[in-house]
Amino acid sequence: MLKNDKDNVIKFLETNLVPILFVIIIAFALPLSGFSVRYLFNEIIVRLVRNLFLVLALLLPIMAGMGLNFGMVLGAMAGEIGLIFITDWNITGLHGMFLAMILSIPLSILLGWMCGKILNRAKGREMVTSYILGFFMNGVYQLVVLYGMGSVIPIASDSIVLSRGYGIRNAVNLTGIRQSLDKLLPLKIGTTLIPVATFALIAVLCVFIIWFRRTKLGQDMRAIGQDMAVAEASGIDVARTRIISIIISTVLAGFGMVIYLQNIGTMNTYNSHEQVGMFSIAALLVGGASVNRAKIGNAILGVVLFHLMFVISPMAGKNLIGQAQLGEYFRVFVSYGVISISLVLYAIRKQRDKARAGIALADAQEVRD
Amino acid sequence: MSNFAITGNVRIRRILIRAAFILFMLILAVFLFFGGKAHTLLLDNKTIEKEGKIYRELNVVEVRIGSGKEEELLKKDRVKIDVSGQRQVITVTFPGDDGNEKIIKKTFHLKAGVPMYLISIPAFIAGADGWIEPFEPSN
Amino acid sequence: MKKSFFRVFLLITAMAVLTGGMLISCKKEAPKDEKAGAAYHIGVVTGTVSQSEDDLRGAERLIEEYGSVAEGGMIQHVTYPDNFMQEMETTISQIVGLADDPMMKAIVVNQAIPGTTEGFRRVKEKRDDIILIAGEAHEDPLVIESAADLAINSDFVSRGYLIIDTAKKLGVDTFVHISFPRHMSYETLGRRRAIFEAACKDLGIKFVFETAPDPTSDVGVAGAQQFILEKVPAWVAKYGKNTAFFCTNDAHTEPLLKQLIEYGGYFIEADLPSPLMGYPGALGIDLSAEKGDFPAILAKVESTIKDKGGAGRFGTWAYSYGYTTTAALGQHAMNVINGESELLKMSDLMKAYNKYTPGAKWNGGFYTDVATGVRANNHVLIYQDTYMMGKGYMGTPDVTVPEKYFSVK
Amino acid sequence: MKDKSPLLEMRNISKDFFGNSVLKDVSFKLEKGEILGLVGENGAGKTTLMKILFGMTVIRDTGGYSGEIFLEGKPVSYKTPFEALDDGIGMVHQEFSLLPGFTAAENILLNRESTKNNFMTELFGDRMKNLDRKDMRKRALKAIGKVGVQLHEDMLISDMPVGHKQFTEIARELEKDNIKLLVLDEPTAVLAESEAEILLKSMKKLSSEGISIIFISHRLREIINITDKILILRDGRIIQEKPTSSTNISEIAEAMVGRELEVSKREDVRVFDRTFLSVSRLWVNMPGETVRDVSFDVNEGEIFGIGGLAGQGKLGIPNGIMGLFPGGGEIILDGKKIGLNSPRIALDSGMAFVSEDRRDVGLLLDEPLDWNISFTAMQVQNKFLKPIFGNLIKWRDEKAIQNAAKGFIDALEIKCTGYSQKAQELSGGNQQKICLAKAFIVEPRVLFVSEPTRGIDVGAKKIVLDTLIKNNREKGTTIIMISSELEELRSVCDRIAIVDEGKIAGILPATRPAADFGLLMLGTAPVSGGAE
Repeated sequence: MLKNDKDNVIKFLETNLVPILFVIIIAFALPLSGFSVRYLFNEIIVRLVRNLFLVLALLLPIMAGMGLNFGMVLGAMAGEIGLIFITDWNITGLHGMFLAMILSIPLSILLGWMCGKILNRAKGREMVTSYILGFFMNGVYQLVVLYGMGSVIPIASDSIVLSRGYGIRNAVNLTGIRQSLDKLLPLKIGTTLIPVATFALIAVLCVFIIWFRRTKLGQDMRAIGQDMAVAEASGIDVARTRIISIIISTVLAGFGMVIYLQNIGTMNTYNSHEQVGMFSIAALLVGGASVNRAKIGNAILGVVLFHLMFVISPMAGKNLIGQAQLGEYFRVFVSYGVISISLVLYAIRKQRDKARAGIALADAQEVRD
Repeated sequence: MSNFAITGNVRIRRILIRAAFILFMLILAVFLFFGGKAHTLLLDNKTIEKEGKIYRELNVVEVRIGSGKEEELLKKDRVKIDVSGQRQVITVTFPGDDGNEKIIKKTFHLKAGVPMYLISIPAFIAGADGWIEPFEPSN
Repeated sequence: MKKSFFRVFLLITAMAVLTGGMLISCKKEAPKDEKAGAAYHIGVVTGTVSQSEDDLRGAERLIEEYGSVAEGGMIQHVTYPDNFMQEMETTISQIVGLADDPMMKAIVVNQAIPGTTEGFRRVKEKRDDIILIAGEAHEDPLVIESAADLAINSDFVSRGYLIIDTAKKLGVDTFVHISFPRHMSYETLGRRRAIFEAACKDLGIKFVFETAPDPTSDVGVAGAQQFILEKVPAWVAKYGKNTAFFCTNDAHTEPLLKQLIEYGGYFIEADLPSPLMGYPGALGIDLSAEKGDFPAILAKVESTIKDKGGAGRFGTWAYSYGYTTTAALGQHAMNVINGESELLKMSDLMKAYNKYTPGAKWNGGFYTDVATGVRANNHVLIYQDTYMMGKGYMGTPDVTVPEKYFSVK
Repeated sequence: MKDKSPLLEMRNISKDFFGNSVLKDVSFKLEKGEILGLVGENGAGKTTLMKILFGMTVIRDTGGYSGEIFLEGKPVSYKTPFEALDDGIGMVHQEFSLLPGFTAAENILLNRESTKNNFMTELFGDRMKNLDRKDMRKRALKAIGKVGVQLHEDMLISDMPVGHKQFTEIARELEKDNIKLLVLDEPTAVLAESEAEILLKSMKKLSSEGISIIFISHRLREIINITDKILILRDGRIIQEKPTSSTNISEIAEAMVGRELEVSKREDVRVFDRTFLSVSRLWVNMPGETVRDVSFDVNEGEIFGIGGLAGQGKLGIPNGIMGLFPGGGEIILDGKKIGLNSPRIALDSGMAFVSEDRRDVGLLLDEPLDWNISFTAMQVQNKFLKPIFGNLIKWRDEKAIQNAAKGFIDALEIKCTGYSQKAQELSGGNQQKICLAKAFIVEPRVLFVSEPTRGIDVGAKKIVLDTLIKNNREKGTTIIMISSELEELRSVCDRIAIVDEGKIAGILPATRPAADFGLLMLGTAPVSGGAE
């Protein structure tokens, strides 16, 4: 019994090493940064509002055993294109935001379907394939936005088209829809503004994910996630189901990007989406998720820890070393370092799990004594 | 056994429901398009001449569009305001001839295709027809 | 299993928070006494050495003078990410984070990369007492003006005329503008080119546009520089030695200078003028001993140019724009807080600039939106006097730029 | 009419894989409610027969089969297993096809879940239906009841003992309400005796309810106890088809092994006096060849054989001892304890291994023969290295390597153009000889040889086996040989251990009759006495 408890603790530490590592680093960096609790609380709320929806968009493909969907970048692009249009048409406020979401849907579905098709041809290498696919589609996106918009696709607004007459400017200002959702139902706690409406929307997504797990389709995805061959043998259309999971993830990523950018208020036309995939995935991993197991709780914890680290590490680094730019380097080092560690740990854990079968064998032998 | 066979009736019903849903999304999109369309209003307090009539600028006037911020315009001021939606209400507060404050309130419609309008406050107060006109930025 | 998960997690979190808390309390107590010296703090945000060294050195200059917050001084210096286009979130939180300090009275961001506007908006929402100043704004003028209390850009309009004017005074008859499509899609660069062209026409100089490869494209920096190295002798031969060259890209500047020194031709000033822009590499001189001391740097560059026979043909701004802007805006903010200056008064702003550029004069004006004709009262375009090596200051601030160029598009 | 025709009839079934005949003219009938026992050695054709019945795609991909299949008198030919399932034929595979993270109920009803409508189905189709957990539980319980076991429907598969997994699989097949024929492929192999008992009981019950069963097993006792009819396959042919009542275990065993008339080639019984290698409580986690609890002693100078059916763990033993797969237990070599899980330690202690996996583990295919032969010796024993500059740098002694290679090429009659030929250009048999040479050159104290004759022709087999014997006799090397071919073991070894379910079922002198080994392999307790 005692041994069992000990095993559980070890297993817990193993599966949650990354979040624990983050908590420890943050605990040391927090006082060094010298930020007030109020500011940090405020910053965590802001980061949750911005990123949680995007991170949650990753859950379904993980459930379907397709790993971390770096292809969510495609959805982010679709969301951005929706935003470009509503900015051009000068649609403001909530109207604009929701219109951008609706506009992104057909594009997301198309891109998601394509991505799913390709990933079905690369079974077992989904993550790296979707990562490269993101790069590839980024090229297509740039072509469309930099050369297609204003020439083939009519864009009227001078404020977003380059003065040469075609191509979208480097930065599109989203003043029209800036924080339109966040400020719909503002709730003030102290000096911190809690964007109730955005949280409500995120809650709706969470409920959807939980509900979805209980549908036939969700059950099929879970089955595929555990063993594709078994699912196939039981008659589940594996290829189609995988595509659906990617499509849903892409559409959600598109919505997430709109929410993200309405909070930020400025869109870097050619770069905003680039890091979205990486950071969302990093946040999820930091929350204790792994390539084949992720829960809503992991997403929330991950966003809090990962972004807290982003907020405090530059200042902590600066105060520790005494030079501002070293703070920036420190942030990059710590943040990306921990991401690498979490990926490596995942691989180690997978090996360890294999070894555990052997340990079980040895145990079975001992029990018989 | 769960039965996934779809009978004809159900199929037709589903096609109808899906079509209705897509239609709903389209209508919603159109509604969002017009409801959220933003326009730029230039509130102008300059002396202008229109159809032979001269409308004199006011020394100070307060203008509010919808429930927005009250803008105080001094002589020769031109203020830019962004509004969203096609139906707008303008409220102008100014000192009347008798020295008391007068308030004029009026509802007006904006066309979706026109991004910018120039509102001449003196003309508005005088009740002239052309108080609001589409404005082309001088590019 | 589930329960033990939470138990262990709570334990670890609690431990972490406790140690953290203890460290906080220890730390908080210590510096309090030292801080008593500074009445308020100024936040300065710049790029890192790898992104924009001059900006950062300007911040270090301020720290040298007023001390850093950590040591009880006034300056709180942070940096924005190197790949700032992707990591806008970090830029924003860096700016907003400065406002967390209750003693913070002003924030200067140089360069004001995308995200600055949003950062400023957020600071304003919480602390509208903080003065927000954007140096060399990247975002659209109307955007940054909406959030910053004061925005600064190098005066691409006036310089469009003044560079040509200076060239004319030096006896130049042809002006070659080297750039590529991506740069020409930047509003400021494209418009300045149009002004160049108009000014050339008016002053009787032949305007030539030459295309060079974009260093960010597949040829890379090396390929683009090689192109310039090979092309300049041909250009000089084609257009004659009385030709002034101008390029919009920093990477092009160094090989251009190198070849012009050898083959002849004029170089009025760089896109972002500084004695450090292109010259050290082109001349092969080591300036590490003079780090941050611009008169010394200029002197060394100038003597080398003279030795190589380039006197009177090569110009620059005597003091780095990035360096001066960081330092001067910090100084200006302090002057305003101390009640010695007014934020939007041009002469007060110049006073701050002049402090860091003894000998060099500045001029500038407020930014006017071409589309609506609206003059912004919080957006200043500035420029420094052009310094021709071997000739001295050209007195550009005293030249009146004809009104018509302000509406050239 | 319909009642007369048997439930299943397979007529003149033949199948070859690229000219290699695996089934020849197999015909049999199965009546409703009958239990048919299908027995045969590995590779006898049992699995292929069932694959044909189920219309597995691999059959069509390899050129289809000849012959006819009738179900209830109607000719059928399934293109996919799903068609077979629709006709009421269910199969429980040897490898579990269960989802570890799902509960028993979820697995039983996989892709046949009970669902409820909701508004989303109208929009996005039937797959958006909610699962009706309550109904699923009910249906699962009913199916579990049919099997006749105590099985919690909410238990995760990963938390279950093996037996319960097996029951879950069977319950899954029984949950289909049109099930007529159930194929059970080695269902009791993983079960404890009491569990097997329950399973057999429920099979009886099912057959009394009119469900026919094809029972594939190597536990002859179970076959005898439960079946109505027994079909014995050997080398793709039906050797014997008899009602169970008219046969007995040893008759079946002999029919299966099929070489009861062959006299053991070994006459001499060697006697050894010193235990050299002692293995106790060894477990090895080698996928597909799990070793659970193995203990045996090998004498100095002995050739010790390890046999058993495929998948029972015999290959895991040398792989575990040599540290190629994680394992535990105690290995004592010549009185010294040898650490596990490190190939280097195993090699350093004087053990060598000729792997069954020649191409992946044994040979450097792109390298010449001399390099292949000398590689291990160089790495482990620093042989063929000339010290230069007082041991600072070691240089390969090409001359010595080449001479050694030449020696082995001659001694083992390796057919090649010379020592510089690349290993991949040799035939399987000659490659195997290179592997042996590579092991011999380090002069091991104990040599493990795993499946030395797999995939090589008869002539080469003999040379390989003779080489082993020669090495054993001349150099006194202790050899442990692992092979699936009992006859091969009996002709070379002094004693043979039979591995069954990851454990040693028994160790017998090679001179014992083949049937004794056959019985050990089939999980039947060793027959008493009979020492010759």
